[in-house]
Amino acid sequence: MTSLLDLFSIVAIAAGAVFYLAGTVGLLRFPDAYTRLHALTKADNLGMALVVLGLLPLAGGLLAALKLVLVWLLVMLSSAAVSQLIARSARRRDAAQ
Amino acid sequence: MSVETVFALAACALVGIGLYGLIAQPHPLRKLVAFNVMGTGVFVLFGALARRGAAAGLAADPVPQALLITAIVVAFAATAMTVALLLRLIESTDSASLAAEPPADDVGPR
Amino acid sequence: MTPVVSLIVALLLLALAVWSVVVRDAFLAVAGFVAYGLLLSLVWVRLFGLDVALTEAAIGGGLTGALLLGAVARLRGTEAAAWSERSGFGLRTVATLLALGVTAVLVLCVLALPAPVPTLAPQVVANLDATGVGNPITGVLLAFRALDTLLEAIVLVIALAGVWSLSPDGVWGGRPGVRHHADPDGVLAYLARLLPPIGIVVGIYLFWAGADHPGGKFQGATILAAMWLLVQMAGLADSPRIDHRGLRAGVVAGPLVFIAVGLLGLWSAGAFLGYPPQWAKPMIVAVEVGMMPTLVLVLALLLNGAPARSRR
Amino acid sequence: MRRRWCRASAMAEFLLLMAAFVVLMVALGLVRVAIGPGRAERMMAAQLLGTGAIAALLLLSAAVGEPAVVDVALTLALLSAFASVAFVKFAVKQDRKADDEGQAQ
Repeated sequence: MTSLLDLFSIVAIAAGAVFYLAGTVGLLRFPDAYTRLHALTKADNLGMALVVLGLLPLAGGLLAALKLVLVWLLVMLSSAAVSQLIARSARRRDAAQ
Repeated sequence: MSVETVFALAACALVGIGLYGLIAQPHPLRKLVAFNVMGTGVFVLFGALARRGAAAGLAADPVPQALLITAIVVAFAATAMTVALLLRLIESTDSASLAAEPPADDVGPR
Repeated sequence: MTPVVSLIVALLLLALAVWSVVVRDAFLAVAGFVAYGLLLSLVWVRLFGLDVALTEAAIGGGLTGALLLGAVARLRGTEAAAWSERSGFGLRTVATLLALGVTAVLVLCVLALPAPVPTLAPQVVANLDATGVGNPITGVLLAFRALDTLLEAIVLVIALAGVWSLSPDGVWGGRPGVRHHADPDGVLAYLARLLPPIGIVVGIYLFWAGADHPGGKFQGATILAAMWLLVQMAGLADSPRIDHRGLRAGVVAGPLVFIAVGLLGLWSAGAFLGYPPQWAKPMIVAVEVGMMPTLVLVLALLLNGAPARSRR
Repeated sequence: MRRRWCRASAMAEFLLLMAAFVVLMVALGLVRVAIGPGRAERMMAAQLLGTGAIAALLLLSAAVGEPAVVDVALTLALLSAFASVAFVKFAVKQDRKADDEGQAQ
């Protein structure tokens, strides 16, 4: 049972790390601000979500697990809002040109 | 090489980098950033020394760590004070120059 | 394995430091410095300074960044002029040599550190029980080196008075900074309504946890101050008038409570800031609770800056 | 802060490796700050660094078995949101100022 949970953690965290890789590659390689933002939000939301999901079985107890989920929700909330602000500033810039 | 040695050596380099910026950068705000880099270099060095002092079941010596917390807060207060001074300087002289006399080729905004 | 993480973090830290010192554009330099502050909290975790990591994450990553970004935005016009008077090749060479020399001396010192490491950890552990708190850092800050913490609080209040005193005569007692305007139904206002309640809970949690776990009043107060500033930046509230009596009372309350507790110690335990054994914990809690509003107000008001708009 | 048992296992090694990987990845993303071209890209890289640092802290917390590191991540999540808002706010202001100057010339 423990080894199965460990395997789950390893798979989820590795998948999360892959999303961070994808986010960075997208940020560096995609052609314009909007597609780059698309890549970034994948790292922010999915990468973070998978890392947190993988860490849940390793957390000491229910309270520690809840705190992990709270961190993830906070990151989701702020990254969603900040991404909108970034996209707007990019659009304003494009409209000005 | 242990973790604290890695960071202690990095901290030495941070102090050097900050010192260079403090001397070579002309703009006061850039000097302020450089000074903050230098300050954090000192903090990291201090923190690495605190880690070396791990004893009695503690992972690090708590006395320097407590002083570091004080130092970070005071450094913030000093930075805020400097920024306020800087903004006032620009408000009253329209230039951020620290030179005793304005440069001959005046390419300022006004 | 373990040093690999530290090595990567250390190299990144150096790269960001060089970036924020040498890059031409001031905005980019400050952006680099904000990233540098984020990384520093990783450094503190690796050095087992969790309380320091919390402080650095809150102040280095958040407040200092916002302060410098605000300054850059207002100093934009002066950058070109300053760049034109940048130091010549000779001075830069001297600066490089001096920096290399200082670094070399420091490296030699680090490599020649004494082998039996001097440490105060055993004394702290031996005397921690007498204070009634479980977190050794809190014990040092509020019992063993309480005088330092008291002086720090006074320094903060003096710094705030210094910032305020830089206001022009005409606007003395007015509100600092610009009034931020934002779309009241926009994303920023939405975030500024949703985040502060969570932030206030987390801030008070860190403050409360500080007695026995990493955390404490500085970290909690910084989060509360940041939440207040977020509401201001979203245009939902204005910065306060600095001639408000309640505000000024709050600013000086912390040091006054601290001094009062110190005098109480002089009377009951025979030394300024001494705690009688069975009263140590309540007195420490009184100081912490009294300091909290002062720290929140001072940190937020320092970031607000000097008054710029007159009383109306 | 008593000395805790390090999870001296393959799992701890794996978690440390992943933390290093995530930090390295978001640091590479910082190259975007250098090449720009616009402020939007720079803000994105800063945002990515913030979430990367938070993820690395969570991984470190599990690796060294120190639950209090999660509090650092929590603080960073709140304050990096605050810093990002300041970033966006002042960057937009700067863009506007730059536009005004461009029109004046």
